[in-house]
Amino acid sequence: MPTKRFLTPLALSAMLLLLPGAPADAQQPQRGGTLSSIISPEPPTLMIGISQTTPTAIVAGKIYESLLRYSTDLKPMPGLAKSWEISADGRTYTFRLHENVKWHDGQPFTAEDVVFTATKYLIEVHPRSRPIMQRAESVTAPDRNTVVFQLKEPFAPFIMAWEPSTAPIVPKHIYDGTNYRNNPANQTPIGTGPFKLQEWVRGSHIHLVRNDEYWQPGKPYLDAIYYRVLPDAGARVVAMETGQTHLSAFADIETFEVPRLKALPHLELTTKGYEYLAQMVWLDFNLRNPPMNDRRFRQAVYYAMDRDFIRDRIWFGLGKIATGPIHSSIPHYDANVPKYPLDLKKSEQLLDEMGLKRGADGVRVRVTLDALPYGDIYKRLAEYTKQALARVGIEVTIRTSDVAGWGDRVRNWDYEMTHQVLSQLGHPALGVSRLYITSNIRKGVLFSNVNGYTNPRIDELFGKAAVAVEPAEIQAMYSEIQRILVEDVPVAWLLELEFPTFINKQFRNVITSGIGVRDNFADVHMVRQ
Amino acid sequence: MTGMEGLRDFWQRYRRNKGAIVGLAVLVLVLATALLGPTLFPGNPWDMAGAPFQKPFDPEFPLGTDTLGRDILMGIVHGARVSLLIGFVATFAAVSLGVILGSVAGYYGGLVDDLLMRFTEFFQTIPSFVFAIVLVAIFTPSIASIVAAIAIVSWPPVARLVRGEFLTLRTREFVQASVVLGRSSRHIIFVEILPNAVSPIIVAGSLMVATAILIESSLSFLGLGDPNMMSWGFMIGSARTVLRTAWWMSFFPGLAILLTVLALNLVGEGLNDALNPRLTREGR
Amino acid sequence: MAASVRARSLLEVRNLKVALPAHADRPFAVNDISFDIGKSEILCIVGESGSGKSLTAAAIMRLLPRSVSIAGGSIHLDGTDLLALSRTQMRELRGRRISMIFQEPMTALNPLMRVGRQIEEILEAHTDLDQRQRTERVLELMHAVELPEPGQLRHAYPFRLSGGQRQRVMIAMALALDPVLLIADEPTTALDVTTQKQILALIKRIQSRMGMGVLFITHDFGVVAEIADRVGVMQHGHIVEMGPAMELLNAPRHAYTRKLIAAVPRLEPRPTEEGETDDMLRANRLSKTFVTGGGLFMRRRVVRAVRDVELVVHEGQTLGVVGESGSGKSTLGRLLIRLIEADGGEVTFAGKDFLHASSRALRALRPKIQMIFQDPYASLNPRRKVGEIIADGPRAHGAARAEALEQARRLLTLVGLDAGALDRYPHEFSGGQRQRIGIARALALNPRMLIADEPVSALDVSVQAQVLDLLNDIRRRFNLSMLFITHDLRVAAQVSDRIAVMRLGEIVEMGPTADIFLRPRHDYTKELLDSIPGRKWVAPALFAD
Amino acid sequence: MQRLQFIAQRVVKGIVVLLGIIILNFLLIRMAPGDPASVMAGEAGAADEVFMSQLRKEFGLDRPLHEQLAVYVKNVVTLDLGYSYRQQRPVADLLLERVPATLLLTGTAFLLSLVVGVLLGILAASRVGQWSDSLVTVIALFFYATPIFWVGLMGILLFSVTLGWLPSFGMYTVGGKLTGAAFALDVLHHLILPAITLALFHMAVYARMTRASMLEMRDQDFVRTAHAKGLREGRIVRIHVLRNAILPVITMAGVKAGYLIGGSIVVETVFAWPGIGRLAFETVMQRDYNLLLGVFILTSFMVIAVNLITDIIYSFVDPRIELGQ
Repeated sequence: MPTKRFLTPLALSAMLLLLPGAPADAQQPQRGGTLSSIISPEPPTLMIGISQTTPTAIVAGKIYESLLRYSTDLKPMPGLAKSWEISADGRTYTFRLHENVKWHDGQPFTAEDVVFTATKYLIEVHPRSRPIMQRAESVTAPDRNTVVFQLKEPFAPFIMAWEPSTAPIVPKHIYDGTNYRNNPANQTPIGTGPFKLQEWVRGSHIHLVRNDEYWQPGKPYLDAIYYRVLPDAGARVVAMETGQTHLSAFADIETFEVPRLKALPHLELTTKGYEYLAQMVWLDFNLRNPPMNDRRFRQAVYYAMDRDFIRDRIWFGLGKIATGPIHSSIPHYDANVPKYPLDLKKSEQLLDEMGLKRGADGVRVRVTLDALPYGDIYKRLAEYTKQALARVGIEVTIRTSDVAGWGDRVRNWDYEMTHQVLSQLGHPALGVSRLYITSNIRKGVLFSNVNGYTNPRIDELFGKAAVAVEPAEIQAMYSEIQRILVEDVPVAWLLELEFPTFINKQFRNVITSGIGVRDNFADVHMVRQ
Repeated sequence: MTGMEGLRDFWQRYRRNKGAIVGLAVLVLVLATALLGPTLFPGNPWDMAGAPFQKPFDPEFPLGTDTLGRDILMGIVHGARVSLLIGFVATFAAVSLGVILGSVAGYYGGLVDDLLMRFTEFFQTIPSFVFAIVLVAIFTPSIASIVAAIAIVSWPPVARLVRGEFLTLRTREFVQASVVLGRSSRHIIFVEILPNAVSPIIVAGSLMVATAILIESSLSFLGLGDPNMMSWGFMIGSARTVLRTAWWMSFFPGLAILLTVLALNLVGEGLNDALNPRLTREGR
Repeated sequence: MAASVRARSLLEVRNLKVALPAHADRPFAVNDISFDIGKSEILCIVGESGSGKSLTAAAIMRLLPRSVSIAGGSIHLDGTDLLALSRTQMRELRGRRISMIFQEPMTALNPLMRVGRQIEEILEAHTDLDQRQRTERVLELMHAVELPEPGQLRHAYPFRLSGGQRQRVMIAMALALDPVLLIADEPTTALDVTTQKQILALIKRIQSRMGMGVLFITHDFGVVAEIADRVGVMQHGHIVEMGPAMELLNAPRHAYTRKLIAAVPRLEPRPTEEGETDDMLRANRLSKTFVTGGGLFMRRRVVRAVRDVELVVHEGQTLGVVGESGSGKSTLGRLLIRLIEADGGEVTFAGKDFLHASSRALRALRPKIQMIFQDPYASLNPRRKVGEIIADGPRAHGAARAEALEQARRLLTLVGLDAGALDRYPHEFSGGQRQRIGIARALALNPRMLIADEPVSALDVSVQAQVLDLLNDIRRRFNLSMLFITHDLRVAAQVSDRIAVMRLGEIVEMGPTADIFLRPRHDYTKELLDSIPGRKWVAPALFAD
Repeated sequence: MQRLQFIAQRVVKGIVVLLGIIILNFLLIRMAPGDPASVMAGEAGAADEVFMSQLRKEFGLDRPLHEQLAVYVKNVVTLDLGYSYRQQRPVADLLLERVPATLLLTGTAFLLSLVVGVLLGILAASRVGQWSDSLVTVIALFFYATPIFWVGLMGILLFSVTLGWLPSFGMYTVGGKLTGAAFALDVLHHLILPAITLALFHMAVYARMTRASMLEMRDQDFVRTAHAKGLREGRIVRIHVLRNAILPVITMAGVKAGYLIGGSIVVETVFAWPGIGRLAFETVMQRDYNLLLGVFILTSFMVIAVNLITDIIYSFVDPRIELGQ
């Protein structure tokens, strides 16, 4: 039975060399120091099992751990599991756990906790993990430190589903037999991670302290981490500039501040650490309504969007122009697809072809665009889209609303066009197929196939690719998917997002994996200057 | 006294307040911008005409460009219309509502007054800005929902003011004379009382326009502006995060708001002096 | 009065000029006046509104309003040139050597300070007395001005006191440091007649006991007759005539003085019109109670403003309703014309039930009974032209605009105004003219009855006479019935056929005018009559030049 | 006794108003598109039917609206503000955590604006027409017309970034482990910028009002009486003019209490001040129904309380006011 095996020390040392900011002559890390990081917005809870928001993932990622972590090129790395094996038929996954791991309350961590988490907890509460865990026919713990997953059919992406926010391991002794959502222990999270919750002053900060009983000897190096809640973007920039905080990530810092902050001597910029999430932003068409139901219209829109402008003037050079449905950092990406460069003539030609003639006011057709409620940058994207489409005679009315209003409209298909941004979660089968397959057209569910795209061939290819075992075969199917979709333009993919992470240079080893700031920070240490 | 004489008299009293003259001049300038601006500066303020983050005092973009390369001067010129529109329409709505409720309460008194005043109190107890945020958030930010929210949170003081005026004026002898002559309540409210309560309403209204513009800017600051309307509040709101890098993006629209609100206040004071001669600050 | 006293006056005012601000109607409010006040002398300065009498008083105190200033002349008190004193010196003089009391006891006291403190304050400012001595002196002073229970009253706030009591507090303050000169600026004008009598007597008593000089400003010749040693008459900033009181009152020489005295209503009851006529208005058991407050936890305040009033107004006759403030006379007038709805009783007007008339029936009756109001400034809508105001009644009852305006023109002539007034606004007219406009408005509907609520009490005496004449003339010409409400018994005597005396909401006595004046039966009526200022002075029969 | 009655009556009235506010807002926020479940789904970037229906059931959103309202009102009457399912904590706890910060901020701003505003007003009134009067008037007008967030941002730019004198956010030095007086000083240090920012507008209001009121009062009859008594100018201004002039300012201060809370939303956002104002804004966005209603109840209660306190103070200052009128 051939096995794939990755050994911890090898993988780690190889990675450290690749990381930006990690000094080549890495000195022996020293204990001590307090990291002060920005967190925005404030997480609703630190119980990572019941909240999948990014802020929760960032903070709780230090408290809870999963079986694996992922490198920046999305190779699995050891987490609570020190090694793992996948059977040749792709149906049996065996994880060997670290020994002597303890929960924050002193109870030992065992394979039973993993079994409980996978078979009960996640299936009950975790919308993203649920369909993955349901693929398991059985989950067993042959001994205290071994967990075996027997899948109903092969599912190659299964190995990509074990980072803390997708599959946090929770203590069975606290949650088993309780109401998971209302358990009072959610206020006092008990994990296995290198940091423990000390205090949460709502509206102000979250204070994490070193877990002295952490299973990796000598780690973590830091004494404490403070997460400062800073709702105003201006205040966040000032905080980083003045050294009041040491770490910012995701959209904490507005893109146009990046060039200025990058030049500051005490700060270091990296865009690594977002590979697992692999977020992409696109323009979504509700395919149920004319004129969006006409492929020519969608292509015309695609041709009218200057994506260089979007990257350079809205994201200030952060990000890559998306070529199709799959993010270039995740497996099975294929660049060999039809291209849609900026071409206003072609765009107008397509619209003319459709019979959408310009009226006396120069307008061919009017559509409403729901702006994404995730921050100013998406408002600017909406404003740009309005202007860009005006050039070819499509008049866009922007509608803004908060997350609730936007979510309600989109999930109930009550929109014409909207932007969307979503993570691809390390594998097309986890983060991509859900947007295009017919079986996922589910009214009332956000992040499903809301625009109503249906193509039997696509359904078939995604279905087969997920359970296929042969790599070449899998790649061929995903390549075909990408070609078909790009021709069809069910949505107009705009940009693969890159986020600026600013790190105060006193701190080292902050970004060591493809899950970035959501990782456990066991290796972060401070250098005396 | 003919109308002309009245106007001259009014102007005489108004003119004594130097600040009010300055305010009027600024306001006329802003109004002219709002009316003529789009003709003098034709074009679309949303056009991403230049490179983003262009510094001001450049011949092509005298006030610089914003984060998407839009001309700030163009935005201010076109935004004048939107900001003033929001200010005036919201004020008009609030004043209308306040006048109707206040005059009914003040004229009829008794139970009607009691009920209407409890109703007013109710709206005065909810912190108005919190309420405005809820209204705008719930009905999605648009120029209509912003105007409505501002009007809904702004009318109570007008209602109280008008009620107070009506309570006093109702007992005035000329009103009683009208009753004795057999005039209807409608005639008494609209012909006898209301014209005498107009001065304080105008003064309160002029200040309310100022407040409305400020509320709109605060809503925009929190991200609750209308994304299809280039208003000054919207410009500040979208530029607040760039404050450190590009001061001009929020400075110029901020200055426009400051000047306009200042002018409205000065004009309000001048109107107060001119319309309520009893309260003139003459000799002070 | 001994010549030696006159030789060295207490106060010498010489060629005093007080300048008005630039845009006023004349350059000087007080123009070149000179007078003296001797020790223990009461000098009355009498004049109509705008004559400059109050500014004269203020100039002596050097408390002129900011916009006016002394433009010339001199003021010497006991040989000290007041105009040459520094501000500090003048401040020390005030309250100690010269004191002043004002017209409005309502507003002249600090509403937020206990009255005892307000008296004490002056002692604090000018003496070294300690706390105990000051308290003693305050009690002494309050006792001297005959305030009841000074020990408790000194802890009261002004709003708890009656008008008379407040004026007594003012006097106590003024007398605290035995000043040599007391300036009293219309100190009794805002008071009821019975209170006025007491205050005048108090001032006179204290003055003679302490030997102060008093400068007494008033517009009321009755008051002058009551209190003055000497009188100066002011007109347009000049003193036109000055002389000993009795001399001037009984034999005025200057034309203006003669005109003023001629205008003072004579205390001679008018003979009742002959013959019993039909009832025009009859009220039975008319009552009104005002309730304020109330509600869940509120204490209710009940004021029985009018209680079981019975009265009759005969056709073509005038019923005078007299009473002091708070007697309910104005409420009565408003009840009768249904500006206020009564709680109970009946009102019959021209044989019809007026009180319970439906709103339609009421509309039809309205034109027949009209009202003339007290305040010429408040009774005309400042935003409407005179023509519109007068034509309003006919317009309300369906007359065409042109026709109504034509009628208004005729009425203006009738009340003695120029027809050009039609297109002007009320504020362009004087008080007397406005009252004429108000009368024209009331007449526009050809009423059969008028209710006049204090129609002349806000007017200067000369204007008052003219308006009364006009009313009398109109009444006769149109055979109008009238209910005439007034607090001034002189006026009542002149206009009424019959008189009703009201007190605390009740009519205590009613009868023909002569009976009431000559043979009052009720004690209160007697007290009222006794309180008429200058009742012993019979104004000489004069004809205004 | 009368005062107690008055307070009791006002409390009853306040409760009625509060109930109205609860019902109105309950219905209002339910009219909004989206519910807490869709917010949580939207934030999580993942959702399915099970997830949504679990949340709805847990939040009680699956029951008919009138039933939800009845339950809520019943709970509130028993002083139970309910549970924030989003934050997994009782609403009362969440609010109580935030109240001190807001009270500190608004209270300081209130006192600051009142004291400084009145002082500036007195200064201006006593120097009418002089340059210092004009200066005060111009400054007051300026702050009266400037958007509050603009003042805050400029303050940060100048005092935190350029000069480095004051911290730009937060309520105290996190992790500073300060106690006692040092902690108080630290909080004070953090309080300066936001409190001044919030106070400036109201300071302008009070300065303008005090000035106008003083000028009106000094022409009153009783002030003339005081002059006639030969009192010193200082005493007249202090005892007679000022005490009377302050009354309308007190009334205004009561009316403005609600505006102070409104202003604190913006200020707390700019300065990351952990108070109710920001919580209010965030809960609107998150459709955290129970918490939002709790915020409304609390802020309205604060306004009612301030108005009551103002009325009581007023009744002490002005003896003419009969309580209950």
